[in-house]
Amino acid sequence: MIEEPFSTGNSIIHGLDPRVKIIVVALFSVIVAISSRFLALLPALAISLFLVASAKLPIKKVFYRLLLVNGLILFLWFVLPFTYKGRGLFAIGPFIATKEGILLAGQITVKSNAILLTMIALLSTTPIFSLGHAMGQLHFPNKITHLFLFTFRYIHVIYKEYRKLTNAMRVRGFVPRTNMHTYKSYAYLVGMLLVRSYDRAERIHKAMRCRGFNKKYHSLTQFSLKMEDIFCLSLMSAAITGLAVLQWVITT
Amino acid sequence: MGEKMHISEGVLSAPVLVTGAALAVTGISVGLKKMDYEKIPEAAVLSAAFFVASLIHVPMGPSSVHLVLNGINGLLLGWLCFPSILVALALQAILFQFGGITVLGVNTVIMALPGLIGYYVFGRLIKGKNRLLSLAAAFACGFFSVLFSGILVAGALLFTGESFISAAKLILLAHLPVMIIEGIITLFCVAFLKKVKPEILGGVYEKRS
Amino acid sequence: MGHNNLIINLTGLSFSFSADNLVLDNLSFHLHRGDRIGLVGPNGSGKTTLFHIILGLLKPYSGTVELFGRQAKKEKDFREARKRIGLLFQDPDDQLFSPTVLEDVAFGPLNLGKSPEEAKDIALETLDRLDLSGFEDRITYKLSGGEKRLVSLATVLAMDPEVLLLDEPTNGLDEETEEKITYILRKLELSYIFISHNFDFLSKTTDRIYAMSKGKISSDEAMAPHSHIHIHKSGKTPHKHKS
Amino acid sequence: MGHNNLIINLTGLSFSFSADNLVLDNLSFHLHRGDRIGLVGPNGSGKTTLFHIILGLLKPYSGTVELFGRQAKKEKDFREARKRIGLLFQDPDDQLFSPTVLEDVAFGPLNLGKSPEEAKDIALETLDRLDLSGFEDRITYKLSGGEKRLVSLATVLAMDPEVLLLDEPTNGLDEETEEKITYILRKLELSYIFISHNFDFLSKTTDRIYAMSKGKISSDEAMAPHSHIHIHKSGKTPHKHKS
Ligand SMILES: Nc1ncnc2c1ncn2[C@@H]1O[C@H](COP(=O)(O)OP(=O)(O)OP(=O)(O)O)[C@@H](O)[C@H]1O
Ligand SMILES: Nc1ncnc2c1ncn2[C@@H]1O[C@H](COP(=O)(O)OP(=O)(O)OP(=O)(O)O)[C@@H](O)[C@H]1O
Ligand SMILES: [Mg+2]
Ligand SMILES: [Mg+2]
Repeated sequence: MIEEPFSTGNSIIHGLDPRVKIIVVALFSVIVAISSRFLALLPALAISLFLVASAKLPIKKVFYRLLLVNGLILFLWFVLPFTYKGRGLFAIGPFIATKEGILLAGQITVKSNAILLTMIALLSTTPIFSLGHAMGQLHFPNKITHLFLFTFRYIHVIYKEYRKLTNAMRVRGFVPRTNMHTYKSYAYLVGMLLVRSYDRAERIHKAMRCRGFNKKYHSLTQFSLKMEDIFCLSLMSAAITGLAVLQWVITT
Repeated sequence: MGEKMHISEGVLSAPVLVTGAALAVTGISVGLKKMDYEKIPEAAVLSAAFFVASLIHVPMGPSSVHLVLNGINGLLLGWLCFPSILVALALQAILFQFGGITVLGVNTVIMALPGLIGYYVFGRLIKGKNRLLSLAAAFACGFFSVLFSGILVAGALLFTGESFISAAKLILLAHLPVMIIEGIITLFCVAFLKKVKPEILGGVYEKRS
Repeated sequence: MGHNNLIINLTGLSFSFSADNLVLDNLSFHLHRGDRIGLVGPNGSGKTTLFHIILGLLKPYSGTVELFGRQAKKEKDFREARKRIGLLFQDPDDQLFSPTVLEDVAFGPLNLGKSPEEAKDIALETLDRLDLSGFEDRITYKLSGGEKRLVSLATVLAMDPEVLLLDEPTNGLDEETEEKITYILRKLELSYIFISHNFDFLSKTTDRIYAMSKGKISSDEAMAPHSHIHIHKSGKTPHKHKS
Repeated sequence: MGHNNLIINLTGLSFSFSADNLVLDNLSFHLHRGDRIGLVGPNGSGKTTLFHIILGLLKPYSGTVELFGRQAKKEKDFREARKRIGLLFQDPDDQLFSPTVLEDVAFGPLNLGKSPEEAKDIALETLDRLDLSGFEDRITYKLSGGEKRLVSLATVLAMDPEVLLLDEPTNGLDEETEEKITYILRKLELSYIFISHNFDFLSKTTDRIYAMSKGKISSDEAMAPHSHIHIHKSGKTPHKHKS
């Protein structure tokens, strides 16, 4: 099932205004993504770890998440050190690993995981629907916000239909293999899912019209900034400015 | 939208990220313009269907690959595939941490642009009466959408730094079998849709002016 | 019953989804103010289709729909009528599209031009009426089947309609919830048509039951609700009957 | 009945979807070769859940499932059993996913390793047996409810199973089709369990009826099939009963 395992909790971070979280994640991600010095990246990683700790998230689950999404990074570790031109450090068979290559791979790893951890700590601790509402309040385009909210709402319904159809395939002895029959069956499954979704979409549109919908979305949600929110926003802005200083101002 | 189809945070350089974001914003703006307020729920349900379908992984020899389906997405949604894919990727980033915020633009372009091109190049043939031609076009649409996505991934890496040249080559290579599988899946899926609900093909929710 | 009391007046409706199969076949039907009608019929007999045609969600290929004494033809005519006729969809997942219960129930009042505060008050009040206080912040997709039904009903009632069209309102409800809904609906002073396969429910909430078949509702098929006595020739334990 | 004849042996099964509600509560049950069993019980009593657990689609949190004399625990164990036990889902829309009837019916035989030609022959034969010849090129998605039921049954029978688990097979069928299915099922020389709310159907097709309630099937709740006589206090025209 599509779950939000980190979204419930009672840490300070869980209670923050989702608008603040979105702003902080965006600023932090951008600054870290364009930084290159370890002098800035390592403190960034420390900040992200601190945020995860403050959110009191289960370390094991977070670590497992990281493992899952570090596929490309792992791949780069196998390639970059041996293809980057530079001073050779050691050799595995005919492949020579360069210091520069290893440093580049290391830099990417730290960057990537600092951003990932911050996203887990701040975004994954907010229910998706609250994020959607916050997007609305932050003046994201109205259409995007509603597309986002509706999509998440119906992922659950369609996932259920998907499970039913795969069960039907399983009880009729279907075992996926590398052959045409398998690909064809999956293609039919996707096709059926799309057709059903299309029909459901028509019914939803009708339901909205019955409730007086006339091309305009009204909103009920209002957020208000609390002391903690303002404190956190200031603290994180300062920290992010600090990272920028470490990257671009300090000369060594 | 499996492992190979998106780029993680922290890999690409600033110019590449900015270019990607700019292209994505352009595509999304056109997409949003073509999307009536009334059609939002409908586009959303199809986006949700693509999100769910992309969780399917099909066996390929000893390993397995996720379905990409950006070809079919383009065929069904036309320009709306930009906002649709953006939302799906954003949800993946928040729910599973696949991809992230700064690469959202680049990743959206990687997935959506080939879909859109497929829609324009193959859409008419696929909707046409000639069954053989239509199925061949469907295969080509699935195949080339993934190929083009692979080229965009490789390109994004190359423009980030020459040091990525081998990585880019390898990634493009890894896309080859996926292209064939996507071609086959797109072919059968189009065959299914043409039989069952042909009106769904061809940018269903685009505003006609 | 004077002409002013004729709320829904359908004459000679025909409709089909595909060329080979007529779903409605020259169907006529009336609903007067105060009528409380049950509609039964086998699966696929066109009951849901009929509701959708009444509200202009599907267009009949022949026949006329007259609502509140006016012929309704265009989307605009129906828009007005939809404010006064509340439709409960057969599948509550079609009906609940907002993230939270409160937003969903307030959606209708907001569209009717209420301010956010008013809409919120109306929504809370309606939830309270259905014994759903405390549900306002629940996520709609996480509700159980029965809860979804009840909230769907709340979204309809929040618009304060004069007429209710409910499509299988007791589907998937447990006995207790079914009784609650039955009780609430009995108390309503509205005109309504309920589609249901549940005779027990219909006998408690409606005055007359029409059967639909072969694309028609013929008035001589009207039945008065009645209860059943079953005699079992054998069978050791008590068991339930659906109808 | 020797041990070899024990096809399904469930012991001590417990299962729940959510913490607060036990669907199966230490349930035990056996099916021997040749048994023809009906299973009744109120809505939500866990009948469908039980079928899904037997075929490994849901995992019980305690208890064991033994199929054909072997304990089934992992997906792999169930895979073997699924070739010999045919399950008809409660909702035929869950069962049919291929574009045409022929492809859907041939899907099972193909999975059993038949060649495309063999699979096609089997499919056509099975359709013929159910009086569905001529349906092979129909679009599954566009079939009527009753037709979907029949085709679903064909997809199950095409796999030539030894055991049948049918979940409300007569739901949504008209009288004539119901009689046809009843006739076909009576002729089958298979072991089976039928879930149904339709006593009439069960009395014709099964030897024993078990009732499910509170998460258990107790054997002393077994009933011999029997027919019903209804007396109506009122009601102008003849009408149908579901059970
Ligand atoms: N979107 C659609 N496209 C094609 N056919 C449809 C569509 N919706 C319904 N039908 C067909 O129209 C007929 C009438 O359907 P309808 O849903 O009105 O029946 P119903 O009386 O409400 O049945 P139920 O008791 O199962 O809800 C059925 O044969 C159905 O298969
Ligand atoms: N996917 C699910 N998630 C949560 N609860 C579920 C799910 N499926 C079923 N249930 C619940 O489990 C219980 C047993 O359901 P089940 O479908 O097995 O009943 P049943 O006896 O088959 O009823 P019916 O006669 O209505 O088919 C019900 O309370 C139902 O609401
Ligand atoms: Mg209906
Ligand atoms: Mg059931």
